[in-house]
Amino acid sequence: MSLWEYANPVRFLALSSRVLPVFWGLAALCLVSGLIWGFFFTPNADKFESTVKIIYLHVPSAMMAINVWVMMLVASLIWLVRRHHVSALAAKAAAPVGVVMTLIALFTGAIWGQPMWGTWWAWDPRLTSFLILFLFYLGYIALWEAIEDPDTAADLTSVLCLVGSVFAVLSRYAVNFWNQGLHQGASLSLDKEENVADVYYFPLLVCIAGFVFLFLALVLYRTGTEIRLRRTRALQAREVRA
Amino acid sequence: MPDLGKYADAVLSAYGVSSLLLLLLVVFTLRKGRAARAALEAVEKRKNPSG
Amino acid sequence: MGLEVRDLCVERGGVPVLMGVSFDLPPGKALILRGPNGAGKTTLLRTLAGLQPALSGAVTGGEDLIAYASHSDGLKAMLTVSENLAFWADVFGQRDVTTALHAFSLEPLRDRLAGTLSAGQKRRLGLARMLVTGRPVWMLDEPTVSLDKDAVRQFATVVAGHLASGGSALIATHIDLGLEAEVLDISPLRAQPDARAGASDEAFL
Amino acid sequence: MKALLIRDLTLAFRAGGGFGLGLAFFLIVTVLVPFGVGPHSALLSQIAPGILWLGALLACLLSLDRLLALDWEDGTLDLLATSPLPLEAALSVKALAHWLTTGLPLVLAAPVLGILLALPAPGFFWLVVSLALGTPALSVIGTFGAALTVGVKRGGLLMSLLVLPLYVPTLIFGAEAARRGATGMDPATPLLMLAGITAGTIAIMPFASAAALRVNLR
Repeated sequence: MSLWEYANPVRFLALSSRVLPVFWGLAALCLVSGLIWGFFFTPNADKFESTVKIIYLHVPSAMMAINVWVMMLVASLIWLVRRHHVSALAAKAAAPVGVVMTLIALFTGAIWGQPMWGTWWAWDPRLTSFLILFLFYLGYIALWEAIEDPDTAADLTSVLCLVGSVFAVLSRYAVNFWNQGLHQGASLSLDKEENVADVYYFPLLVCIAGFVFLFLALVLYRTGTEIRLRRTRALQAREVRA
Repeated sequence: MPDLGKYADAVLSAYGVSSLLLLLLVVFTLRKGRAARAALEAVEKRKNPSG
Repeated sequence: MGLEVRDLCVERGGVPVLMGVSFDLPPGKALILRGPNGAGKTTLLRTLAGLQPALSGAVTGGEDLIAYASHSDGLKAMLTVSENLAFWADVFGQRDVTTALHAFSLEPLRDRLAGTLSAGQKRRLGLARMLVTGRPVWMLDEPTVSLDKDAVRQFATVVAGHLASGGSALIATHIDLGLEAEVLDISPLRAQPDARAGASDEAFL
Repeated sequence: MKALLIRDLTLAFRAGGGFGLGLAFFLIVTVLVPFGVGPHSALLSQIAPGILWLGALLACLLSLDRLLALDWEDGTLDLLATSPLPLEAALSVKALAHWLTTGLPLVLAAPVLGILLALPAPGFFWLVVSLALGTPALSVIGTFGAALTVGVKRGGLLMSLLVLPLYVPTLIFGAEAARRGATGMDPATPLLMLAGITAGTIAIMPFASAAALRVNLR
């Protein structure tokens, strides 16, 4: 039994209905406990004071905003190479989740930036990159919506995702070159010195896990929805021909 | 309630906006999922009236 | 030699349309495709022309030999008749357009802009394009639409000349062209609604 | 290939071909900017490189929806796809024709519009150089957007949404080079990056465009 067996839509539905409750549960558990831990039981930081609590939303959503796009890129490649429908539909299902993650990252960033930098918005390279990423998500979703034939839409959006990824990386470098920013370095890195203090680190990890599980639950559920819509469409097409 | 100091507005609005966005995402996802399920069931019933 | 089609299965919009299409089209012969609207004549021709992939089956002897004419003629309204033809001749590596102009009596119109032509005249120009491709296997989708009787006869003469010089033609049409040609009725080849042929939608059934 | 280039150029110059529309748009945008930001030459000369780059970019974008849509409607693309000409080559040629009829005139007109915006004297040369290096990338990327949306009815707005984010790196490096040139700094680095992007897109994008167009022709 290889992993590709789950590329069959029917088998995918069966599997996802079994694991979905687990993912929903883990997502709720991690998010609630992580956010409560972070919000109520972590101290204020010297420089940031209470705004440090925004980190539990800002960092996980920003990570997810990028990871969702990477997942869409991988799914698009799988569709283009192996033509598994579930893969294409998973990419379609993930895009709105990515949009919301990007929006949360941008919103919390703006709310955090206001007291820290004295401005809601600065054309800082990271903020700008996220804004550009947001535009890429919008274009990707708009292309899916605009094309009627599902396979054509899957092919075109996959090509767009590939090309868009290259240009997103290019934009990232271009934006870095264009304006060196105010943003602090990565909050999480393998280099211990740079990391946030342990007291914030652990609740942050729980929140990140929560966002990941929420993403998985949402994508599995939404992919199931897309599969059902496709099946409805396929059955109707046969009805017409019968 | 922890002491949020002078930045209470910022922290609370960040949490508020984020939860609202996530909640909306989940609600719309579930609604679309229900509709898709119902539509599929209708078509399948037409296809196999016996069940 | 000639075009050989074996057990071809074609799809449209993720649903198999025709299954088990087999025929030979040797040089010097014409084959008329018949079938009701929506039977899949256009889909079959587009598949054979290489615009869309077949689900299964084999097509041999058609590589770079097929000239395809769809419903629309690919004419530019703001180019003259001879400019339009010269463009397509050049794309297919040919030079001479006078034979094509003559065959469809387009000489008097050669310097008119294609946009000012009547529907029938445009169609004649579109068909004249086939002559400047220099390719032996013609695939024509409803070539006689908006042609009058004389023009249809003219077209039949051109096709007959093409066959006589060793070419072949596959023509989807409803009218009788007066050509000596075999007829392939595709309506019995229509795919059943529950057919499994590897079409894209079947994964969801 | 030459035939396709000549045909596209001929069509652009004939009535209804749209030649000059992009140029007129560029002119109007540039003229409107001082109405929006005020007539002070100090401010205008500061933002001139950016405005001119942005105007050129929008003018390019404006003419993209004609690039493939007309050939799609009249069936030319079907026939081209079955011709001996590879689709990649056909799309490269069409992008070249688009650049010759839109990008090149913009490059040549930019210095004149630079005067209107009080562009500092050293900026003219670098503005022209950066536009000459960057506008080909705009045409090639735009061809990709046009190929993606060619099957969509009234796809112009959608195409803008898809193409504009792809224009970001070109715009950043192009405008930066022009700005550095105008303020007497060394524009070499952004110009090299810009040249790199243009070379890369010219080499790779036709394949992506042809892939998208083949999908649409199915």
